[in-house]
Amino acid sequence: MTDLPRERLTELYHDMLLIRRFEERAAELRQAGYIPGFLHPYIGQEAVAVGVCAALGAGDVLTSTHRGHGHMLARGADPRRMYAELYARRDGYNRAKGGSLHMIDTELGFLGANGIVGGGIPLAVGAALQLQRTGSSGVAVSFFGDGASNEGAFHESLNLASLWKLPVVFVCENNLYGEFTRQDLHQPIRDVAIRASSYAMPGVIADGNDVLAVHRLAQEAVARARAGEGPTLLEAKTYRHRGHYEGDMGRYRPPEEVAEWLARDPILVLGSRLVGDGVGQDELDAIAERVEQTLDEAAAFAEASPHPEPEEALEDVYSETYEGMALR
Amino acid sequence: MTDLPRERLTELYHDMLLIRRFEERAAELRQAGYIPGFLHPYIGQEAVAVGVCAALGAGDVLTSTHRGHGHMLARGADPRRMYAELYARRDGYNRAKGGSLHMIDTELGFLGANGIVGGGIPLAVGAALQLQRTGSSGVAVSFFGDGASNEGAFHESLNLASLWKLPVVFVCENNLYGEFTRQDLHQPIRDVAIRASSYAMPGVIADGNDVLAVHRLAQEAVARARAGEGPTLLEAKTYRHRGHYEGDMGRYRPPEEVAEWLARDPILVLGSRLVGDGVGQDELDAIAERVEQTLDEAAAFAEASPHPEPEEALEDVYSETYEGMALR
Amino acid sequence: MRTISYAAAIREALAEEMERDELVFLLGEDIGQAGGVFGVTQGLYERFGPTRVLDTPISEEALVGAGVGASLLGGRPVVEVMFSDFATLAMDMIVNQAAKTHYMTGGRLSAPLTIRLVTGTAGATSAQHSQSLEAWFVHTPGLKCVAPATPLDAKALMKAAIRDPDPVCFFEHKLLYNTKAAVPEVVEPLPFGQGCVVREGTDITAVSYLNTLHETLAAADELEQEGISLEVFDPRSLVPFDRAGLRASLERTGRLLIAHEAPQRGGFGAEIAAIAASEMWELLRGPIVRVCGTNTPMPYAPELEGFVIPDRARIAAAARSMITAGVA
Amino acid sequence: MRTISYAAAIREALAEEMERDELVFLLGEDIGQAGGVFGVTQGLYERFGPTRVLDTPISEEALVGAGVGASLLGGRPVVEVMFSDFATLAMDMIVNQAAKTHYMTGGRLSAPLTIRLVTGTAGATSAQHSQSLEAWFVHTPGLKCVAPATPLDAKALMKAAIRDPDPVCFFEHKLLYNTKAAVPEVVEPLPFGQGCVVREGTDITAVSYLNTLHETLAAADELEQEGISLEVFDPRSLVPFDRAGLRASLERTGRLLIAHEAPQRGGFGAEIAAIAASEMWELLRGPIVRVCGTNTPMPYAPELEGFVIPDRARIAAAARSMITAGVA
Ligand SMILES: Cc1ncc(C[n+]2csc(CCOP(=O)(O)OP(=O)(O)O)c2C)c(N)n1
Ligand SMILES: Cc1ncc(C[n+]2csc(CCOP(=O)(O)OP(=O)(O)O)c2C)c(N)n1
Ligand SMILES: [Mg+2]
Ligand SMILES: [Mg+2]
Repeated sequence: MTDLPRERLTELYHDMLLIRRFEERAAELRQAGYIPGFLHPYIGQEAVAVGVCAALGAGDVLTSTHRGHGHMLARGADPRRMYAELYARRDGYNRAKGGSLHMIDTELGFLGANGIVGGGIPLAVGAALQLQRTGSSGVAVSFFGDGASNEGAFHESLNLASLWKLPVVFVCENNLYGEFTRQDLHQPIRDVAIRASSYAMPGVIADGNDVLAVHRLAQEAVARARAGEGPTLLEAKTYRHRGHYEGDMGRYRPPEEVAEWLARDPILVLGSRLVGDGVGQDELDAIAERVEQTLDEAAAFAEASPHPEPEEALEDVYSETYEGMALR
Repeated sequence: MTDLPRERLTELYHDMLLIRRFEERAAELRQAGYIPGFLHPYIGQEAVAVGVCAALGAGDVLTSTHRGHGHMLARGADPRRMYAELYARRDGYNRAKGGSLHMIDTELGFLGANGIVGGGIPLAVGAALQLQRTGSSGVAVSFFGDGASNEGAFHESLNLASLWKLPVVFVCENNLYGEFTRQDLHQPIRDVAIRASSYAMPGVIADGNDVLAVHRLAQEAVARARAGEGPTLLEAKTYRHRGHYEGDMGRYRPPEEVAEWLARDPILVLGSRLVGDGVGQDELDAIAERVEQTLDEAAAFAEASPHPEPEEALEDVYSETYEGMALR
Repeated sequence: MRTISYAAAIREALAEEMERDELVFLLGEDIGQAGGVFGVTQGLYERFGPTRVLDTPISEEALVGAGVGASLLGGRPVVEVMFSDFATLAMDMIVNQAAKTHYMTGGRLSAPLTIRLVTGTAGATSAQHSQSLEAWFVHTPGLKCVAPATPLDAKALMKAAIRDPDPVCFFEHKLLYNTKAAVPEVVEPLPFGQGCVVREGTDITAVSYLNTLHETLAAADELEQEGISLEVFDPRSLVPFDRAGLRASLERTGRLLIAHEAPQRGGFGAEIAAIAASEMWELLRGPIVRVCGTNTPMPYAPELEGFVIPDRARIAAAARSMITAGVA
Repeated sequence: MRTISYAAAIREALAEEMERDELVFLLGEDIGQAGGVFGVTQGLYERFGPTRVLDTPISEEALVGAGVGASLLGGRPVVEVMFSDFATLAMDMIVNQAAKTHYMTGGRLSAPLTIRLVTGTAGATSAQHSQSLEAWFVHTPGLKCVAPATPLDAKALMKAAIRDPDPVCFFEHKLLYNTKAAVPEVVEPLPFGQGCVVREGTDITAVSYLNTLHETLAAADELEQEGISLEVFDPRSLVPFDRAGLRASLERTGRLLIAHEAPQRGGFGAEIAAIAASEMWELLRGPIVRVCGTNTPMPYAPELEGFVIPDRARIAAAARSMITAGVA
């Protein structure tokens, strides 16, 4: 039912928990005044980012969204430099110029969160085009939401990617809401995956709260892209546990709906499966312990990082030279 | 097999022939230096405009494209004021400010040709919204091409129209080319109609060279829209006989392909059907005669119309008042 | 007299115009049940219902296009594109369609919609949620542009915008939403093109608008201590622009300072400077000084953002330099 | 020395850069087999093949986005958006993504693509195919903007644009494509920010670019007969702008006239005027005069179009008025 060895499974558990706690602590840190900007927590959707990224290798690239911390962590980004960026400090991934909405990790091929809904989709298509043109075996993955699937960028990008058989995997995280608007009030369909047929592209649906289910379909889609067979639209049905952004109370969502999804918390789902597979609670506790340590260090690192000097605002408008992203 | 009486059929024949000859003569008039701007001839696609417009009534509105003369004539526009506009004279529909790409007839609810591929689609959706909000029984029709179906505007508009069950009929004239690019080089699908499923909307396909086939499906789509059941995507398979614009030799199209479609000329198709139904050749000749007279007068009218004064360039930037288009 | 916030003033204007004219309706993302991301439309959905306050999908081109299309038929939509940065996705509908409709049609159609553009930074809102793009729309013939700095002006100008027969871009600054000021119970529409001297002075005319106007006023207080007298002029509407008002002020001062948040290069301040240097040359006693946003995107870190945005200190410093220069 | 056309010069630059660097490739609608709507890319598809010259669907946002995405990975795409009016459909990719990438990422990523924007009227091209939109891009920090007026500058600047590590907007005027001039066999890239005095003079500095530069030169000939000596300055690149070159010329003349085809309000001429009136004030001996497009959309009728666009007569008349005023 899964081709992943036990150690990998506990790694996935670790990664999901890291995202969960990174976001929970970020919310607290924002409350405490350490983070000046807005936050769109990924809490509840961890299985999607982790399941997809587990199917990727070095040389693959990703584009993300306003809700990008989970994607970035799942790709293996450094929580220290992420908190440093959220804190608006020099050692942040974007040297305090980007913040949550624009974070990148060039070595990991993480082309960035994006402040524009749907904005990352054409960029992923372009990255895939460059990978194809240079004969790389790399694949581009683009994460976006159900709401983004109503943007023109989605349509134009999927048409182009399928036409040119580009190595892209389009991952639609359908969490049933675009901002405060329920899906049935923003589109007349339930399964975004059916839109794949408009582009003669396979469209598949995964239980977005089951990391293994996501991983399985992601592997197929990535393999297909690598083989030069073109893109896939992968829809993951999931849910965000918190508001659209920190501060949003999410009153527009029925309590029963929230409760139902909380009961299917992706971390609980994997956790109980692991326990079922004979992983001891002590081992899970050790993972949780490790996660807290990582985040303690990350927060300390961010706190210790210097603030930028005001004049730095004038730097980085134009480039000296550019050879392209140096993938690790 | 058709619910149209004989007289209606000969009227449709007349309308198609009027479009054909209007365009052929416009090309000559441009050659002769009477028309300063570009022309995108509708020749070959007459059955689509005429079949669709025959299903419309007063109070319905339309948006068109860069290839809009046929739609406008099919809706009943005055060839005299159309030629006058192409001639850039005062009595033109747009008082010489628009030209071929922007022609309108407010009384006929013809909201305009459009210089932007796909640009008319959101406008039709908005017009339909206004018709719905004001409780009118009117329907909006939006004509566009296969190439336009790759624009973001197409996607966003169809999603919105279906979501709100707006009274719109989306008519995609699939003439196999977007400018000089064959369909298989601009989209990975053959039937644009299948894209309707992405919006939970019916998608139907008509032989775009058979005016009666187009008319039948248009009637169903219009009836559905009027009944408040929402939009339909109607794809008409057709072909333009000439280049993309006057002057384009169309070398990118295989001669056999062109020959095949010329053999299925929509006017010949209807003509032979009429003859089969017992209409005499003399009657068809009389129609042809009438068409030439109409166009003789139209060209004479345009020729006689005054040129605008240069200073008029400063008028019409802003409005005095506006109550909305006065439908006839 | 009662004091209300800028957001409440806009809300009142929307409500009163909706009461007055049933053709007025609102379109936008999350403006309905959620009351808008900035709370501007709070309560209007409950009060006027779903047929007057429409939540749209995340489809900027289609939602603005729907507004334009509805306006052609006489509707009076007020469209919110939320962060004005997202207007980049609707530029065809705003610039090629709405702005040009009246002109292209020789004055036969108009597009009387109001487009609400939420402008400027709100503190760490970063590069894609902070732009001040008014200069683009000022440069687009056919559009009118207003930029109120106070609750009273916001209410009076919103009423005028909705009743205006042409497309109006209504710029609202995020940092102004919660600012409060006295607003009478009854407010009449304020005709466009009427600037106002917010503070009288004799040494320098300082032209400013939106949030920067308040920084300019604060600078004026500071400077007064030093014996430098700033006359502060708020054009309120950028198109049409109150040339007579500017001239009258320059007749008093002979010196011109211009301050706005948008990047200096090609900002609206350049147009004001050009008008003065060409049409009011004889009144100028020294160089024109612009105090504007740096020619950079908006950075995330508060220290950097503070450097980019012109504040009272920078404005005061610039004013001082003008006087010393003048003396020397 | 051989003479070639502006279109041929751009074609040569593209070809030579593609020879030099295989990372350079072309993207656009109908630029391949068809050689481009304006014939600029004629023969490049045959010479470099489909992997270097890519015909795209009619999807402006996705095709520009694909260029941006490819450039992030080190590709050097040259994207044609055909008529620059269609850039309205790609503004998010140009403005929110490409222009801000380097800055938002703290200098870690760049988007070295070249965007070809076909600008201006070509005679009766009407409102949606004639715009001169350079002012929008000049106002967008992170972009560089070049606007060559001669074949030699076009070739030299295109080479520099392609090798530039940042996004470059390359404005080409339709009426220049067929203009011919001497161009040496070997042309080196021309660094940005170097304007040039195209004609020396003593009375007035006339700044102009693209097609209007040639109208200005014609006006200078006329005026010479009357004893008025125009110095004609072509900035060639708008961003960066050659302040030193402008200053040097104003030191000779003391009077500034600015002419361009774009509408006057908020055009690039306003920025030039603002620079002079603030930074070069002491050199100015009289009011700055702008001779620009009227603040109207582009009309269809030739008589109206001629009134809208600044020609040699209008430029000469303005220059005369400056001298008389100066004398008075
Ligand atoms: C082009 C654009 N329009 C609107 C917004 C405001 N906005 C930010 S997130 C969001 C909702 C996106 O919904 P979805 O794509 O489903 O992603 P989710 O937030 O559910 O993860 C909206 C409307 C934006 N950032 N960009
Ligand atoms: C937004 C935009 N992009 C490109 C063009 C240039 N153009 C004019 S017509 C056309 C082809 C349109 O193809 P299709 O939609 O199939 O209509 P057809 O010409 O076949 O009738 C193109 C690319 C345009 N006018 N607008
Ligand atoms: Mg969502
Ligand atoms: Mg076509």
